[in-house]
Amino acid sequence: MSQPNVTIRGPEVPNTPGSLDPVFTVEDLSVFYGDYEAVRNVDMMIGRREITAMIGPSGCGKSTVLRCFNRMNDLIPGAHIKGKILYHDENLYGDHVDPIEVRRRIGMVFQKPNPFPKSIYENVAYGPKVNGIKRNMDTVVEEALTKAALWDEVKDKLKQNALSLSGGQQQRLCIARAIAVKPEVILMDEPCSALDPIATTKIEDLMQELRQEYTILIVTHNMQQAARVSDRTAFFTAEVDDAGVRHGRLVEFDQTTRIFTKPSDKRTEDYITGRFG
Amino acid sequence: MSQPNVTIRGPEVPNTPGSLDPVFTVEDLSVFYGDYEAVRNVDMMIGRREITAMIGPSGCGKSTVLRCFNRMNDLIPGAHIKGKILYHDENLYGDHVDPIEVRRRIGMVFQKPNPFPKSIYENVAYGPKVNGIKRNMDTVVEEALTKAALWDEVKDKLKQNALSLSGGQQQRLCIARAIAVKPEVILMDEPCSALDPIATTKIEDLMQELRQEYTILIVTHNMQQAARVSDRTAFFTAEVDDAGVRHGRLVEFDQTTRIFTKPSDKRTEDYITGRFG
Amino acid sequence: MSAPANAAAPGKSLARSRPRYGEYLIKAILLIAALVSIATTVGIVTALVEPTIEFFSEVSLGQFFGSTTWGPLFNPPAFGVWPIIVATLEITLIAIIVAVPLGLAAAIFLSEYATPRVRRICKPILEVLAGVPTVVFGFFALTFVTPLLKDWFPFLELESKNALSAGLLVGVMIIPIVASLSEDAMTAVPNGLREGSFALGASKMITSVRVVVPAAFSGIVAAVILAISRAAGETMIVAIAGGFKSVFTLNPADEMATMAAFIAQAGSGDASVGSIPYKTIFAVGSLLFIMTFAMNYVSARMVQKYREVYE
Amino acid sequence: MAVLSTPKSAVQLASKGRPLKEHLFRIALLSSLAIALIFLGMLLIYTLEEGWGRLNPMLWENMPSIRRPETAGIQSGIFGTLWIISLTALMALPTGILAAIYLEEYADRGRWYNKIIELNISNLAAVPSIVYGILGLGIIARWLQFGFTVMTGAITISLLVLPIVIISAREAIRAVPPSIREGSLALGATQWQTIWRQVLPASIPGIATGSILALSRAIGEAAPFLMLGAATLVRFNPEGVWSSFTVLPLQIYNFISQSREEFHVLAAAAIVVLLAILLVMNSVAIWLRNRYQKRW
Amino acid sequence: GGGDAGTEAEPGATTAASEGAETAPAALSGEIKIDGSSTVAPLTQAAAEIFGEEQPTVKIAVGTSGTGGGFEKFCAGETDVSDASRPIKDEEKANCAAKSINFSELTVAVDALTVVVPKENTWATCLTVDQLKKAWEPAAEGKVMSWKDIDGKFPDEPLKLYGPGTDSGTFDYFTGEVNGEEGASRKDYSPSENDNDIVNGVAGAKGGLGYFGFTYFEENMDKLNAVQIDSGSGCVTPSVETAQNGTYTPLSRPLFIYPSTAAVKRPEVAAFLDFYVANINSIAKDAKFIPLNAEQEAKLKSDLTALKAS
Ligand SMILES: Nc1ncnc2c1ncn2[C@@H]1O[C@H](COP(=O)(O)OP(=O)(O)OP(=O)(O)O)[C@@H](O)[C@H]1O
Ligand SMILES: Nc1ncnc2c1ncn2[C@@H]1O[C@H](COP(=O)(O)OP(=O)(O)OP(=O)(O)O)[C@@H](O)[C@H]1O
Ligand SMILES: [Mg+2]
Ligand SMILES: [Mg+2]
Repeated sequence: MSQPNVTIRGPEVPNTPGSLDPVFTVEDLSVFYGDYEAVRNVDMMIGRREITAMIGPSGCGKSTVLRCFNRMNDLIPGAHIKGKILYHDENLYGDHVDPIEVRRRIGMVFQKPNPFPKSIYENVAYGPKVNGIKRNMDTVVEEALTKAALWDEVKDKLKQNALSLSGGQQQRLCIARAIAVKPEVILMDEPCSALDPIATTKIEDLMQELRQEYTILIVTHNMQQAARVSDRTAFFTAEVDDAGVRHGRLVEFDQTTRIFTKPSDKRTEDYITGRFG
Repeated sequence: MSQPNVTIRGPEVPNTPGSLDPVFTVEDLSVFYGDYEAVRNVDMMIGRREITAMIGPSGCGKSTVLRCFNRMNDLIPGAHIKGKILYHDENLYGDHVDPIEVRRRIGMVFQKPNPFPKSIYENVAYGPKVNGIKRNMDTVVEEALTKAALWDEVKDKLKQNALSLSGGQQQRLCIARAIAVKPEVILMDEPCSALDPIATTKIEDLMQELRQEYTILIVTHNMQQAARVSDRTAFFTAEVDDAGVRHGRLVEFDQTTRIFTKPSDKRTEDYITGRFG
Repeated sequence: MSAPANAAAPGKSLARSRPRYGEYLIKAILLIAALVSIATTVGIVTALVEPTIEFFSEVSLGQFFGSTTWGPLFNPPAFGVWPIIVATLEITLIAIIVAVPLGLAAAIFLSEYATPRVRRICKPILEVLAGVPTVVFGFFALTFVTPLLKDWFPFLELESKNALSAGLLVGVMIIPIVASLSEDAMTAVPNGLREGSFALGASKMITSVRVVVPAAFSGIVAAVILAISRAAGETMIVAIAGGFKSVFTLNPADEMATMAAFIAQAGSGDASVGSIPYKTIFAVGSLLFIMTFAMNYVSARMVQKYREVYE
Repeated sequence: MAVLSTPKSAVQLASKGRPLKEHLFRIALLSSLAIALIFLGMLLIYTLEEGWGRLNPMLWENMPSIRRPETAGIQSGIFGTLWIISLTALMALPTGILAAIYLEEYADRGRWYNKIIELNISNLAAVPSIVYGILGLGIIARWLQFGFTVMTGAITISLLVLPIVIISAREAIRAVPPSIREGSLALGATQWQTIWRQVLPASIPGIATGSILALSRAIGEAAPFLMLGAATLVRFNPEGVWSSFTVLPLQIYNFISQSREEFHVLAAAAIVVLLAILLVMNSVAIWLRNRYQKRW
Repeated sequence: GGGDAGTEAEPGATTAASEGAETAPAALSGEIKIDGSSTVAPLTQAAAEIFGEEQPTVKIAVGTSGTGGGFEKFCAGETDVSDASRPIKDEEKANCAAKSINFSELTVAVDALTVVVPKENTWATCLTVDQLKKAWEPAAEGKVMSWKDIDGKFPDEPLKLYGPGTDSGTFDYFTGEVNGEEGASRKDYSPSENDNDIVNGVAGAKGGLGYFGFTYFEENMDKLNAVQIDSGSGCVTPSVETAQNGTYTPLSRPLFIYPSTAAVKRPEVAAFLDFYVANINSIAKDAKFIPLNAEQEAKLKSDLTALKAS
């Protein structure tokens, strides 16, 4: 059977592909770890104030691509790219670009919640502080926690160690922390995979909220999640080349509704119908 | 929508529930880690020469239950059970029962392939050796590797270090290793989650082969996989009790076809239709 | 269906086929090996306790801790232990001033900045430094460092044996301990924390100083405490380069005897068994043992605490 | 809705002149490491230069002499050290490794006695070596009446390095992934079979590395021997465990204590020999570690 | 372990033994344990070395635990011979008696405790015993801090004192003779078992003052000046002659070895002592000690004969 069999509860996508207002434009991107070409020739665009999901089987390079958007891969010795990522028409990998500045503009949330072993308050205040933001810190913290739908739960225990929070709360704290530096984009690498269903629902709801103000890129293993939350979906897979080396490839990039109802590629269809993965 | 939306390619199940020939009978099993009751009141039966799948969201206690069947939980300080697991009418947790003997009869394959850092040959020969099996070892090794569909790939490099094999080969080697001690049952805890689709397919095919001779219990995150390979499926979930503590519960246990087409519990339906998880 | 190949026919008992006495025997042997360490402590305490008690039956605690004149081997003897405690602390302090900044900085460099290659080369070299016998440091302090310091800083009026060079060299001796253990603690900080910090636009320096070091703090403290107890107990360097003069002084240019130096001096020398001076060795030994024990207890608690955070 | 994110037009990703501080910090860190390493270099060069004149075969062919430092050697010290180290290896390594196996594989961490053993070991690792000298003097030499012999020295040094051996062996054993143990146990192996056939073989390189480093610490110890009053002028090599002896570091300490300049040259030359032995041992340890590190 | 560790010494054995002293039977073996005064050690070590050339299979270990430490081991039965730079004390005798260890005292050399100052010191060429006492007595601690405090004629140069450690016989002797009571000394001086530290300390400070055995002074005449001592009958320079003829008072003293009666019964110990005594003056010269005069030498020989007879 070729008809989709995953529930799609994704939001209405107002933009047709033509109306996409790109924050990022990825042009022929290949990513290398040393000599190994982990991802090959990716072309895609990330629309402003949309949620873009990246799905695909394990090892297909989703995280690798995601981490190019805020130059986190710079931290891995030997990692480098070919091709271009334009951020508002500026090459993210241009000579004069400061990766630290890039990361300030483009926030990131990780698979495993990684709050600093400090108080909740300090966790949120950290980003603004290191970025020399001079505004009243209490306001900044409250604002960020409110946006991350965590304020009510923690407002009485801001001095408490962040590690005492539950997994789901920690993840929302990490989102608050990212928001506090006022980024334009938030990258999320499987933000719910370490969480239980209830916490997952909360984060998904939060993403819908944040979508009003931020551009969001999310990697997920969970097709249902991609279907539920995203506007557009990029499907990656791993291909073995003639030399027997596996490379990640972007198979299809389209509106989520289309990917899950009328995928144009056989591999996408196989994947979302559960024939493999 | 309540109709199933996962591809079901599972084998025909010849046994109706009535005709189930139980190898294990689980009676009111609760599993504790110290004071924490990780899994509560499980009742189920494992049929001879069937593949039984255990599915459910992360943390619901699937691995915990699986590891009770060969008393691997004994190794965790503080872990203990209430209730009974009967293995051919003998209580697995009876006083006179030797866990080492249990593990010899009931083999196990883990999530991450864990070959010993020795030669392929020694990996397979290890089990028979420690169990004092006196048969010609070369024959034992060849037999086990053949059954695990690995013989052709490795017969020329038996002396080579097992760690040089690919992930999928390593996992089949671990299956061969388990088979070599001639167990009656093989437990598998997410045996494919670290593998790529091609290797996964191979292991799934192998499971169908092994089903001719062995009773197989498999934990999987991948519903499609459960649907494809298993005869019966047990669906677990985590429930929060009045005190706010999470316990794993068995929600539904039935033939796989029924679970995926006519689940009798709303939670099962939600899960397999992707409403959560 | 093929014939069952399973050896385990249903009904065959799961009971133990034969008793495994060997396993019990092995466990007993292993336990005995582990108990050797307890025996060592018991031995140390036994060796120390009796003469110490005898010592304090003849010399009051008030005399011991209540005076600042030390000279158990003089006539009349003096038992105010403070001069050698102060000397021990002073040399330890100098050592810590040398070792903590250098060791910590080296650790941060190795853990946060160095490429794997540099780390692979530097760590073993630090280990070599850790393995250099302390007589060698002592020789170096006495014949190279002290003359050099005298040349460069004549105004210090260094004596030919002095706390300063001894302390400096003890410091160098413990750099590898501080560096290596702190590096371990920092490496144990989950990468997620670093990534979290970088992702917020923090620089490497800020990440190191404000995230990694605080997260590894208790491990670092444990490293420093171990280093302190090594410094406080170091014998050969202070015996060779620090001297044996037991005078209450704070001037690091002076010669001064630490507790360990006193034990070495008195222990290899005159005092006849059973005499008070002889028992003094044990009293000082007990004090040194208690001090290191206390410090180590604190350190063990720290390590335990920091393990709990991430496991 | 409030536009809080950076407006499109304001994008400016160039750096804001932060690097200077960063560079200084990095340089400070690097120089700290460099100081430690340069120091080691200086020490080596200095002793080599000092001892150069005496680095000839007489050094290891001759016995020490009070009368003729210019031809004196350190043979008895070298042999004494070899005796002590071999016996220490024989005693401390098996004991330490067995204790480590007990603590890692058998001990229930929750039990009070196991906690005490653990705390005790980490405490012993911090006990000053001179206190071990008191132990050797009071208990082994006097109480057990082993006298001032190779045996007493070796037992004392064994106890001294035991905690180090245990701690490093534990680390090596802990580095064997639990999956290896589970794999073995799931095949019906007993716990000891698992340890003997899987855990130990897999951790041998790590254990060997740690043991060598522990022994190299033992080689350099002088303070306990000072307490034990090992003789300063020993012009013969030990013939058995009940023989008198001297060790290299003590020999060096004595040379340093002599007033004639020739003895200082001799001390430097002996130090070079001692450091050479240590370097060889460390190199073997490093080689082992690099060769076998992390195979899974 | 391997029993072959000692074989290196073996090849020379027969050749060296064949030219041995008349008293020594060919190829003795066994181990002689000697410990005690670091002052006497060089002499005994020299004796052991020369004896070893003739009897390479006799193993002689010479320790330097100090006179007191040496007696401690000696009276515990742990050593055969004890080196001493002062006579055995009564409580030490009691210890020996308790273990029924008998011994006898042999005077093997004399020593002139030499008071030294650095070459730059031009004022202290001769000191009276009283002046020495002023500098060293317990009461001087913290008070006599300058040469001026010893004698108003001396310059106001900070006084830096160096001396042997409290556990040495030299210290006992010096304090006994100068301060009137053994062990009575100011504590704020730099003690060291290692005479070389005293040499360096004194040589390195203009106001330095120290004392040690004459041997060390001879070795370091280029760095140090010996102070003449006036005990009431004029200034006397420490030298071989003044020590031998007893005019260098009160700081010339005898040095001893204490063999145990039981040990002397062993042929190797007897042979060693015979050799030691027979060649005492050439050994002393070799080790740069002040040799005995004829009278003392004769007494030594008769003492040994008496001991062996007992
Ligand atoms: N630091 C690295 N060095 C070398 N290779 C790497 C590194 N990180 C990832 N890879 C390789 O790059 C490929 C893509 O990895 P990546 O982590 O991006 O996949 P992914 O799609 O995120 O998978 P998953 O769903 O398991 O997270 C894989 O083959 C992986 O082994
Ligand atoms: N060794 C342990 N000690 C204490 N609690 C444990 C231990 N192992 C598992 N648990 C807890 O028991 C519960 C069930 O865990 P289990 O690993 O069985 O879940 P699972 O269904 O296998 O999850 P997953 O799909 O993530 O593997 C979880 O809450 C887990 O935190
Ligand atoms: Mg990923
Ligand atoms: Mg699991």
